[in-house]
Amino acid sequence: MNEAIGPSMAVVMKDLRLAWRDRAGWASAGAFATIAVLVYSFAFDLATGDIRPLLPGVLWTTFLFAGIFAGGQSFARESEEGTFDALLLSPVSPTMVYLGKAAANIIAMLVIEFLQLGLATILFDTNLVSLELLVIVFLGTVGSVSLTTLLSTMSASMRGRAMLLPVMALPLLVPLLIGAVRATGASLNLEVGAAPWTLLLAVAALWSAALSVLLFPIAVER
Amino acid sequence: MNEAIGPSMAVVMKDLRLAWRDRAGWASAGAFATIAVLVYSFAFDLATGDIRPLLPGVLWTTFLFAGIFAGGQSFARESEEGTFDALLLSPVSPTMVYLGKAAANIIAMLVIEFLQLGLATILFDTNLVSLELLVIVFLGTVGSVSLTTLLSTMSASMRGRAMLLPVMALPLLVPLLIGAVRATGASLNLEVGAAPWTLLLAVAALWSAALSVLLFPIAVER
Amino acid sequence: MSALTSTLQRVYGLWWIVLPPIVGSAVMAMIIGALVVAPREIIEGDVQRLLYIHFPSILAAYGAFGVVFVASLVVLWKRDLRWDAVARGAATVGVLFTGLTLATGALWGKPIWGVYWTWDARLTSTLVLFLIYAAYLLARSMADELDEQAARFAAVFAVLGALDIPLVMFSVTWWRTLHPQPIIMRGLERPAMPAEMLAVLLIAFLGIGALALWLGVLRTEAEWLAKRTATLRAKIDRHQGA
Amino acid sequence: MTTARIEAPILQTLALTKRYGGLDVVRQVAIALPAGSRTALVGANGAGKTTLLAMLSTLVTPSEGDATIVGHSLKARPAALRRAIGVLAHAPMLYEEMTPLENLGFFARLYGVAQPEPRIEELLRAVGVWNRRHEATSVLSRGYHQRLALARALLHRPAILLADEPETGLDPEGVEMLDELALRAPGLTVLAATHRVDRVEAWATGVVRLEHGRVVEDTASIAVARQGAPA
Amino acid sequence: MTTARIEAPILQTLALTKRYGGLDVVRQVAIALPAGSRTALVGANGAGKTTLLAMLSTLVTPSEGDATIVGHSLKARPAALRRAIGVLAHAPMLYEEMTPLENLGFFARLYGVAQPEPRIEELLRAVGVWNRRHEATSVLSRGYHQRLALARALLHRPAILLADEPETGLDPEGVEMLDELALRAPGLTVLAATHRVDRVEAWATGVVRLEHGRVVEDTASIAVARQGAPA
Ligand code: HEM
Ligand SMILES: Nc1ncnc2c1ncn2[C@@H]1O[C@H](COP(=O)(O)OP(=O)(O)OP(=O)(O)O)[C@@H](O)[C@H]1O
Ligand SMILES: Nc1ncnc2c1ncn2[C@@H]1O[C@H](COP(=O)(O)OP(=O)(O)OP(=O)(O)O)[C@@H](O)[C@H]1O
Ligand SMILES: [Mg+2]
Ligand SMILES: [Mg+2]
Repeated sequence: MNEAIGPSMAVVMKDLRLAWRDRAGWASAGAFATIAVLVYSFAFDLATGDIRPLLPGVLWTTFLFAGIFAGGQSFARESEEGTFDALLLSPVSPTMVYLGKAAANIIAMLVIEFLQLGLATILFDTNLVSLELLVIVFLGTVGSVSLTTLLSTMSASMRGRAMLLPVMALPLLVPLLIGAVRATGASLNLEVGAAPWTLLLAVAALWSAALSVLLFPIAVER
Repeated sequence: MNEAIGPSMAVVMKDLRLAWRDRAGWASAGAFATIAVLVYSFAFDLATGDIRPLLPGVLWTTFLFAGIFAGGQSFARESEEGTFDALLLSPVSPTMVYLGKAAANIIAMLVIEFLQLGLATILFDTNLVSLELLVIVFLGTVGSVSLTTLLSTMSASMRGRAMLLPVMALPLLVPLLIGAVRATGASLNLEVGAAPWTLLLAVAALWSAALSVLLFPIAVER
Repeated sequence: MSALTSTLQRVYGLWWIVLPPIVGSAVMAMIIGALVVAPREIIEGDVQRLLYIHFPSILAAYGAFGVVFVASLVVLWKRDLRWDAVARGAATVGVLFTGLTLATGALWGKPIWGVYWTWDARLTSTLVLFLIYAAYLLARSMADELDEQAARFAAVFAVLGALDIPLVMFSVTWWRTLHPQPIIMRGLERPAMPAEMLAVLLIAFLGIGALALWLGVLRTEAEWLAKRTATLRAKIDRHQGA
Repeated sequence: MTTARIEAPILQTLALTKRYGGLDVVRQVAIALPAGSRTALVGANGAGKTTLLAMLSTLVTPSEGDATIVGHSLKARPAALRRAIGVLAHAPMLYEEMTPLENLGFFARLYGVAQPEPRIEELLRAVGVWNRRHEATSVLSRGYHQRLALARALLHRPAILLADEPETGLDPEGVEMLDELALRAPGLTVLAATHRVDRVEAWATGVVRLEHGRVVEDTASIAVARQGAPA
Repeated sequence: MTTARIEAPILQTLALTKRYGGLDVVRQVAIALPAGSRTALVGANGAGKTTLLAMLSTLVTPSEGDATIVGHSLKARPAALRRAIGVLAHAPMLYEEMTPLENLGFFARLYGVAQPEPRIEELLRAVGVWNRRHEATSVLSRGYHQRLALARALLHRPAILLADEPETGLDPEGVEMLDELALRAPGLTVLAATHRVDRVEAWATGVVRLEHGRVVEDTASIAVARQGAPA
């Protein structure tokens, strides 16, 4: 067990270290997310008196785009420098490599998201830090980031077409997004009955996370 | 003059060809537009009955993200394959290379944006195809894409020093986006008085376009 | 082995003889049935005739996407590019018929709901289904026919996207929607509509089903031939020396 | 091939084939290399050397056939097989943003190398990168990249080294290091694709020549029991 | 250096220096190569060969000093200077998604080559890539990448070829092509960094040896009027 976890941790640590060192990608993901929230609050402030009903949509679309933007680069680097092959050559199973990568991305995304939640709490004057909401954010992030991590492997080796990743990732993530938006709305008391939506979110997140783990080894084969 | 324009056109044509190698590429622009509009409208429709006040924010954040996806990677690929050096080695001046690249990105973005406007017209039952709006979209696109194109060079070619640049330059986009969102709102009669916002947009667009053109040769020097 | 293969090939060749007349007559019967035989719906009027395309189309699409799912699993399991051709063929058909459902639904919605489109769970999930498989076709068509890795990527994508099929099928029962609840399937024992309507609908199922099958076979065959042409072209190029 | 000595080969391929778009770029390759042997893989550009090595290093899945390395079949691709091989490929496969020390440290963790520090120091000194271990890998010259890649390939003390044009970018001193550490290291089995035919005699115990993906010359393989039947 | 023949050099550097982080990796290099000469640039890994070539090809800005190529100063970096040089670097600098034909077509437009088609065909045939001109460059083998890169460097008929380890990845036949088309092509001035010292004699008319960024041996340069004073 330890043998299997160790190398995966090595990947996590390496990716977090690289992400921290080369903050460009993540910082700009965070910056764009912030800008998006800012743009929304500027855009909506005048148009609608009460801006709070829009919060779930604002938050999740931003999370989604930021996640695709940042996660999409995670394998691009590896394939550019040929180090992806080095990972596959090692005795670590591809699944462990994937788990390490996905974990690093999820951690980085969660950091960005909590910053966003803090920012939104101030800008929209709504308390966004409840346990329920944290669970929802966690579920949504795990589901969407595990999927974009898998897809980024594929689009990295499919040479080009920057647009391909979002085109592939977005429709797959729509069910998850819907669940997340509605569940968030319910948890902010903007809607009644969180349960079915949280269920949809959980099912969609589980589906994409589980399938991504299963399919990754097949996807990287040549 | 012809001598200066020819190679720049070669870059434009090459990039357009690479980005949209076959009909699939154009389709992916359409797909992206559709999906983005769908994601936003689904996320927001739940909360508010009247979605039209949100349109400017929805449109511009999508444009922004699409611009990052499309433009942000345009130099990454070049530097990955070492072809960026080949461009700099050629008798074409860096400014021409930049103009070719930026023009290709702007054209691609405009196609996506007009598709989105058309789609949004149907889905939101609001006429979005007015001359005023087209001017606003054009200005905003030129400003933001010229900047993201420049940024993508810097983050692609200056590995180590890359971290601060996007974060420093991104705030440049905020005034532009605010101007664009408000001007769009005004042109849709959601707000009164387009002039000051259009002016802000024009100034911001001009500022970032002009600075990008001027700074590019310096940015690519080693 | 070769005996089996040749038998299969002979059976396969029969599609060309058997399918076209079946498809032709079934589609003719469907059109005549929908336009002439079926009674005019009392409340909705003539637009209701769109049902005979609207509903059978989505069923054909479900079937096609089911084939995509299975064929993709086989691609992942067996690494056999022929199943990639099957998956692509079926996906094309599925996208086409989902598109038909969307288009007829939108046309139907204008007089009934007053708008072409609304963000209702069924409509949205149907649109997402359309987009997923359109993206599948897009991603697959960007790579070479013979690129095995691209085929595998596409298959992974198709398997991931299969979650949306049950979401579309059950969205009406799971969430309150503007879209009509399923009555036809449930009501086959206790018919909720005139017998003529039901009969025409059954013919439409047959016609659209046969059409979908026929188109799917054609597309698969075309993919297959494209793969073989690509192989031959590569061989010719390579054997000139280089 | 017809000699009497029947040893167990440490690396054996059986009808190994890779097909791209219906075209065999590696065709029915059957070789059997004894432990400790050093084989030069030669052949014109596009002959299939890199593809063959990529299959043996589990990076590319064979279209047909199989290979056994230290007793493990490629098809199973277990961690044990990958642990037994070191790969020096065209690309140095290093993280450019990390320092040489961090790179080797990371790969040592990945391979579960026991007591990594002394091993890393030993290798970095041997390839002459020790003095620059704290700089970003991206600023190193091409030859230093190759040296570092060599260190990475040898880090986990593999039984077999698969190398693709290992001399690339190395100066004469670097080539000497390469010979000493890898190509002529005692006990290490080597299969190296190379265009430096002038150097082959200096290190190789046998040659395998590919032409259009097929083996046309093989002075490296030993006779082995094939397909269950005695040789 | 002290010979009497005073020709105008086609490539001349004056105290050319590149400093990275306070460290001179190329230091006060002064060479003067006559037109039509073929110079081998040798030196250990990290000696500064690539950096020197990068400065001469205008890709890296010198920290100090200047160079003149076909009469144009580096500092000015005009299009004319760049048109006069062909560069064969470490990386093949090709668009992997495009075919060989599309790649050369693009660069021909960039350089404004008159009548590109026959020139491209001629080069693709000469480097042996003609039969594979319609495949994506990404599927070509390493040697074919190098051949294509050579064709790209020669496309616009440069007066000077700057090459960095041009033999890399080429099989013996490819090396022969390289000699014929570039290293020994009549009329072409060549400055090529190389570690293949065994081959230098076969093609070079002179050698420049770098050590820690400094020129320590120079049998290639001609005497020229320096800093305004007669030699
Ligand atoms: C673009 C808009 C529409 C879409 C995307 C759409 C989609 C669908 C789908 C996916 C089904 C299959 C249901 C199942 O799986 O059982 C269906 C069935 C059906 N649709 Fe629509 N629809 C649209 C508009 C409409 C409209 C406007 C009407 C009429 C008011 C309508 C009436 C029906 C009926 C009667 C059925 C059969 C339901 C049953 O009994 O099972 N649809 N539609
Ligand atoms: N992904 C691929 N798709 C199609 N053909 C490929 C692919 N990869 C390699 N090939 C082809 O396989 C053949 C063998 O390639 P390989 O790289 O193994 O040659 P090589 O012997 O290493 O040549 P070199 O000496 O030039 O490195 C080449 O013709 C190459 O074009
Ligand atoms: N961007 C940079 N920052 C700092 N140092 C650098 C940079 N680029 C190169 N160097 C250093 O400059 C020195 C010379 O590098 P260069 O690549 O020119 O060597 P080289 O002679 O080409 O070596 P090789 O034979 O290995 O290719 C090396 O020590 C290298 O580490
Ligand atoms: Mg090779
Ligand atoms: Mg060098």
